[in-house]
Amino acid sequence: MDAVLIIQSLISGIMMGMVYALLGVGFSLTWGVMHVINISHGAFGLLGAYMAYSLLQYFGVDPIVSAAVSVPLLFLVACGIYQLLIRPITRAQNVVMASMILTFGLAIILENVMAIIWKADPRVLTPTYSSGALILGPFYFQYPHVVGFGLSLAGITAIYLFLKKTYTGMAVRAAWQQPEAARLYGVNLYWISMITFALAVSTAGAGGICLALLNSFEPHSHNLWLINLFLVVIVGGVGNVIGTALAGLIIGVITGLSMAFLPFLWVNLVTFGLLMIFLIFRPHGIFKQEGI
Amino acid sequence: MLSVENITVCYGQMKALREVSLEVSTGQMVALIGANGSGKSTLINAISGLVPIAGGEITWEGQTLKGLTPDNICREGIIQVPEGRKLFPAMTVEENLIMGAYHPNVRKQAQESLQKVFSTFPRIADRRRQFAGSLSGGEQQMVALGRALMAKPRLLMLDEPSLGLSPKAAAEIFDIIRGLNKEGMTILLVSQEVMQTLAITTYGYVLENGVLALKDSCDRLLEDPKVKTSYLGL
Amino acid sequence: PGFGAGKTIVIGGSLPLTGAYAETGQWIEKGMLFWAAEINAKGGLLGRNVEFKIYDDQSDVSKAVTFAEKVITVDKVDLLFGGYPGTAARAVMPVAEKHKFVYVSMGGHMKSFEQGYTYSFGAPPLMGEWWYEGFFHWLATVPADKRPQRAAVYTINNPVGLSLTDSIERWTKKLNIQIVINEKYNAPLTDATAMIVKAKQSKCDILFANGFFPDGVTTMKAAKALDYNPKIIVQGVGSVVPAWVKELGKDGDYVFSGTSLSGQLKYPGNDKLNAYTKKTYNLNEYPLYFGFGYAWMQTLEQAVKGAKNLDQTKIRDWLKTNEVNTIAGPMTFDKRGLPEPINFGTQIINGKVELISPKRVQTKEPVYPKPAWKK
Amino acid sequence: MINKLYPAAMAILAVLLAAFPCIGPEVYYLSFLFSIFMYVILASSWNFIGGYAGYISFGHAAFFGIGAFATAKMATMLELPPLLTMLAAIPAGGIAALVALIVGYPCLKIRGPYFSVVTLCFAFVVDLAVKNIEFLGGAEGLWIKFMDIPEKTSRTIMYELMFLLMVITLAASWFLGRSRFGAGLTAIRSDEEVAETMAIPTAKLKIQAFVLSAFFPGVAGGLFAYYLGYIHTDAVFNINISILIVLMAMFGGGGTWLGPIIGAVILTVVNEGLSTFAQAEIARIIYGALFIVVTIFMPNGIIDFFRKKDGMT
Amino acid sequence: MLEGKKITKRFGGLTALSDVDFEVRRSEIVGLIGPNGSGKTTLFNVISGIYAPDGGDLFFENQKITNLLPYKRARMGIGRTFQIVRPLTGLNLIENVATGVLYGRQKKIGSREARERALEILSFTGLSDRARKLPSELILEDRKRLEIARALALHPEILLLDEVFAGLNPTEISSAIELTFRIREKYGTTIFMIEHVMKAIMNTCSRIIVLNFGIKLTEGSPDEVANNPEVISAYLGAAYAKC
Ligand SMILES: Nc1ncnc2c1ncn2[C@@H]1O[C@H](COP(=O)(O)OP(=O)(O)OP(=O)(O)O)[C@@H](O)[C@H]1O
Ligand SMILES: Nc1ncnc2c1ncn2[C@@H]1O[C@H](COP(=O)(O)OP(=O)(O)OP(=O)(O)O)[C@@H](O)[C@H]1O
Ligand SMILES: [Mg+2]
Ligand SMILES: [Mg+2]
Repeated sequence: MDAVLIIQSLISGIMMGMVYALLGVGFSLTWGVMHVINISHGAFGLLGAYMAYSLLQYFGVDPIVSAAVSVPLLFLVACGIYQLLIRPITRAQNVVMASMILTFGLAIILENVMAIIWKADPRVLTPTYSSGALILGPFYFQYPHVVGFGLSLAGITAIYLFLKKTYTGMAVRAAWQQPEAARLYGVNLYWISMITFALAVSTAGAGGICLALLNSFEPHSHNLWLINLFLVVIVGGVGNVIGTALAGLIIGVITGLSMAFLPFLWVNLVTFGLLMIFLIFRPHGIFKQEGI
Repeated sequence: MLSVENITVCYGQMKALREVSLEVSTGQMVALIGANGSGKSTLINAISGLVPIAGGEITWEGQTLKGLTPDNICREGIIQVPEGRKLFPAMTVEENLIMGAYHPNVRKQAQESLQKVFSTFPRIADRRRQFAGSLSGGEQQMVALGRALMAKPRLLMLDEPSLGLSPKAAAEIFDIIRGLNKEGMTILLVSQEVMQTLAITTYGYVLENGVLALKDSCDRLLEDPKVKTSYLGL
Repeated sequence: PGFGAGKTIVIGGSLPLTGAYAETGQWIEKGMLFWAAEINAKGGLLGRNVEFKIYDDQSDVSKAVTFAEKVITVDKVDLLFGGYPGTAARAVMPVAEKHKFVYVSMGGHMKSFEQGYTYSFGAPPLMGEWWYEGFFHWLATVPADKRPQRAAVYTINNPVGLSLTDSIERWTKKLNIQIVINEKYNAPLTDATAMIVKAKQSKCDILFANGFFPDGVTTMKAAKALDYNPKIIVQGVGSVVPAWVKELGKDGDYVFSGTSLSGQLKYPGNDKLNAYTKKTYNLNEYPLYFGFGYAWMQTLEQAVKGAKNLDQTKIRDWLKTNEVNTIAGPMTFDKRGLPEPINFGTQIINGKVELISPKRVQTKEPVYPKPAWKK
Repeated sequence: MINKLYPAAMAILAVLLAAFPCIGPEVYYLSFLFSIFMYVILASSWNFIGGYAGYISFGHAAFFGIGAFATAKMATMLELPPLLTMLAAIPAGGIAALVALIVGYPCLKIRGPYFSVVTLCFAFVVDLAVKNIEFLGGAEGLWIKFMDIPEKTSRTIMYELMFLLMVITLAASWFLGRSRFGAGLTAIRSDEEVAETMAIPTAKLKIQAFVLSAFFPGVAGGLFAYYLGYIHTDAVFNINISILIVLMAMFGGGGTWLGPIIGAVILTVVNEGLSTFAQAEIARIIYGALFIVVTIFMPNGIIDFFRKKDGMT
Repeated sequence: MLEGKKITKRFGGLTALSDVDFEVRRSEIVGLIGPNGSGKTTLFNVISGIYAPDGGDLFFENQKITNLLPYKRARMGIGRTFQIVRPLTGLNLIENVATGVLYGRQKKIGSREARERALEILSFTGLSDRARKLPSELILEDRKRLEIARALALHPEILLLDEVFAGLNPTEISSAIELTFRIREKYGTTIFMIEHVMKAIMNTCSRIIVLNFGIKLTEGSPDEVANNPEVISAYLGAAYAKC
């Protein structure tokens, strides 16, 4: 095995892992804060990707630039969806289960609405730099990877700082740990939940754009995305932003290394097997402690 | 400044409070006592807006609190230290305190208040970076009190602040409460430590099965035969 | 119902209209519907109008089976149409056999035609085993010293992928090309970096990416980004769908593959189909699966006309003994229900799928070796 | 009164269903009911571990698939006569149960969502492993020879067998709900640590429930392999099946006897009906909306909703 | 009957218990007190098997139980309540207790009989009129009674009570004390209890063990303990010493 192959596949593994982490943080937040497991999270990501696709196709706007439009737009859509669909079920005995069933339905709807609007054909997000690379010595840093990695890092950092440093962010965490006390100190749970949900959905959109730079997508691709982001979230620990980022890195390293060392046929199998073993030995994710 | 007039609170079919009235005036420290399940927490939660009231009215400085949500009531300066402390376990002590000053009205003075709380409770100042969930019961109660102080309460409602504390820690907490009242804080104190409570308060209300059974000055309550048998176990 | 109740000929079955194979399923549906409109305009089949009963099997094999039974036993359709993907066809073929219904489809690859079914036909089929025939025939014409020497073969681990490798192994031996890397992978392939690095380091000058559209895109992107320039890149079934050219643009150029249908073939009907898809979908050439849907129906049409009634056994027997003429050319079927191998080599040149082999159908001279990526 | 009528009504329904093939329905109806029975079995057996014990397994399709592949392999390898092959579904269920025993031991130590994800990974591992193992047909899949009897007869046999399996599963589910075992599982769902201090051998009960909940799907998978004639990993290890099982059980009401039955029947019928009457994407959208509407109006499952209305507990 | 030798339990860097020796004899009522966070609940968790100790050994009826699973210990007769009540949510009171009876130490019985036994226990603990309610509909005091009822369903030899008196007023405490004595009378159960309410401890226990920072500070009769200066400074506080 030579070093170039190992490092090269580590680079792309890690960069991909970070993109899944960006997709995952929002999922992790709604789950941790509101006990809402949002099965449609991946579908929202895909919606972001399709929006970027159309903006690029018809207006020639670069996906990163258009994110400035599509992400806020998703934020608004999510506020509406929260109001209409999520809020009514927060009173269920088992919010986790109810939310899963509801958002499963939502995912089906989104998938087929996208299929109607954008058709079932596969799409590829191809801005000018889409298959270029930054070459450093023997190593290639593919631009889509670099952009995805950078955007993910920025997104995750922003979410982390938001939760850690801003009052609203602290309120989000407080509301999740002790909702009643949070209300007593002036937190409007309803607002906080809406913001959390909308924030989560908009990060999904950003993540979706990053992912669309790497792979082609179709209306049903969100299922696959969901599984990957689910793994990242669990390995990182539910509700743990730093954990999610680290999990992205870890999963990236695992995939990268197995790509370099194993026959490709065994890569997915080994990855899932290792994750299973990881979870058996460290059932609460990377960090024992709860945190963000 | 707070007056509760004939309020009724229902949980489903069950009436947890029936036409209960209560007054707290500025600078006063009022006691609310009663058996388990008599509705003390319910009354405090009704004032805080956590549970809806089915009848009657709560007025604060002449204005009704009807229809206000907990966050709005908090803005008025009515602050509760909830039963069982309810800290944010996975946030540090400092963050817990800062959350106390969440409301925009008091946010600007957060740093100032923080210093003041730390000087009142030097024990938690040492632990400001520790997760609140890992503190001992007594320390947690201090953080809970500190968090309430951060919100600059004009009326402080304490729900069983000594619950589960060792006698020593409980005594410390009572000392602190008395000190706050001496500095001019208006306080509504709920506690099962009837003797100690009535000893530091001036006026007391007794709830029984959701109904106001007695109200009187504390000295007289202490002499009341009913209080003696039902609450002091004498 | 058309004029005179019970007069309409109903053709039933299921297609994956939603879910993982929705794209393909929908193109097949469009092809079939185009055929129906056409034949009805011409006065119908056996003088009767045709009508479809199409269920959406949601890309679920077991639903495809249930729906096949439904159209046969409940809807009592007159004819059955073929499904997609191969795994669904594999599962529906026994149903058709048991109910004695002629089943014309792409089939479930060679193995399913070796199960001894008598009612199933591939007309034309999509046979992985044949897919690269055209390409290799052309490659054989390249002088030996100019041919690539070292091959990297990456194959998706599914029935289509596996059947593609057969011909690669056979032909590379014949052409003296050494297979340096021969690996399979399980879908989904989310990153092809390691594959491309390995191929590049092993100095492979021909790359076989035996996958579907998503894997194809991923490998192409990685090949370009990592500046891997083999003489030839061969792609599986992913590169001949319209999305390839549309989505990849220039980056998808010079890729070799195969096809069993093409709008550029001179067989009758192709121009008409091209004109229709140009008008309706703004595509220069009708899509592969649109063509499949149409061609299967053409086959059925001729068989019914030949048998002169809707008796399934008669239709089958007619097919076994007669030649049909489709947009993929004339075909006669062997015992398995397969025609002679049909395949045309393709290369994408300037955003267009060109036929390169055999010579008689060639639309353009292939570009060889593949020009290096422009940075 | 109602309690007396209930078993009687169930018995009558069972007899009617068992006798259904006698009226000579079209094969499709047999197949359709066959698939309903199958999903009832899957959802009800999932309910043992997921509903009663609260361990939400997202990998139950793995057991279904193991049963299917084991049956198909036995059938082709031993060249069993077709009718005997169907019996091979029983040892195949045993194999599924054995696998459950082996993976259950480490996995059931993990609680909550983490368990769900471990089982999800497990399902992927099994799927990919089978794809990579030539012996099991690998990515090609396996064919089973079909019976040399009229189609209707063979479908009727399969119908009756699946029906029988469903009756057995439901009987097991019924007794489980009323037994000491069930009470123990319910305690585990509520609070495992407390259950331990109540002398409930939680580890043992969980394993037993998990093994049981794998056995019936395994057998059902065996029958299904026969029904399909050709099995491929994509058809039986599909993650969507795993998710659907969970949704069916929870949609109706997890941890109850009737809930999974209602969920499985409604979802299967609605899905099939929609495919028949609506345009493909619209059908899916309506199907999705069904989940949303039901959850908003009956957030705790259908059973719970009607139970509240009746005022029973 | 229950004996611990050099019990040690660490959580990460924190030593919650270090080398604690204790013994509870049959039919005793023993108290366990100590400042908040001194390791009392942790000790109960070690005894009932929820935590494995990092050092030391436990004996029950002269049998070593250090490595037994919690349910085995429960079967041997160690019942407990939880400081923060943990009823089986979603089950009504009868079902809560009946589950305990079904898996309890008496010979196997049917579910109908188990419900009858559960009702008996509920009426013994004064909950019979709420038997069909859900735990979430109960006030704290009743939930604590439910904890006791559920522990009694096991028919334990020894009952570990973790702060069942917290939050009760002096009069209610008197009735709870009475219940404690009745339990011992009726079920012949030995009792080991954690309590901060001095009145309860002083009036029921024959012996008190005091923990401080995970170390056993002292042990003795209520009077001895109450007058121990170390206990006063660490736990009772100056105020208590005065009265
Ligand atoms: N969320 C609720 N739902 C239903 N009933 C409730 C709820 N909260 C309290 N109750 C009922 O309301 C009554 C009053 O309860 P409350 O908690 O106000 O009493 P309390 O005096 O504070 O008692 P404690 O001393 O236990 O704190 C009790 O009978 C209780 O069962
Ligand atoms: N699971 C745990 N993980 C980490 N630390 C723990 C855990 N459980 C207890 N501790 C710590 O161990 C110490 C002893 O806790 P314990 O609950 O035994 O105290 P206690 O004596 O019961 O106090 P209280 O009177 O407040 O109930 C405390 O510092 C506590 O924070
Ligand atoms: Mg209270
Ligand atoms: Mg404790």
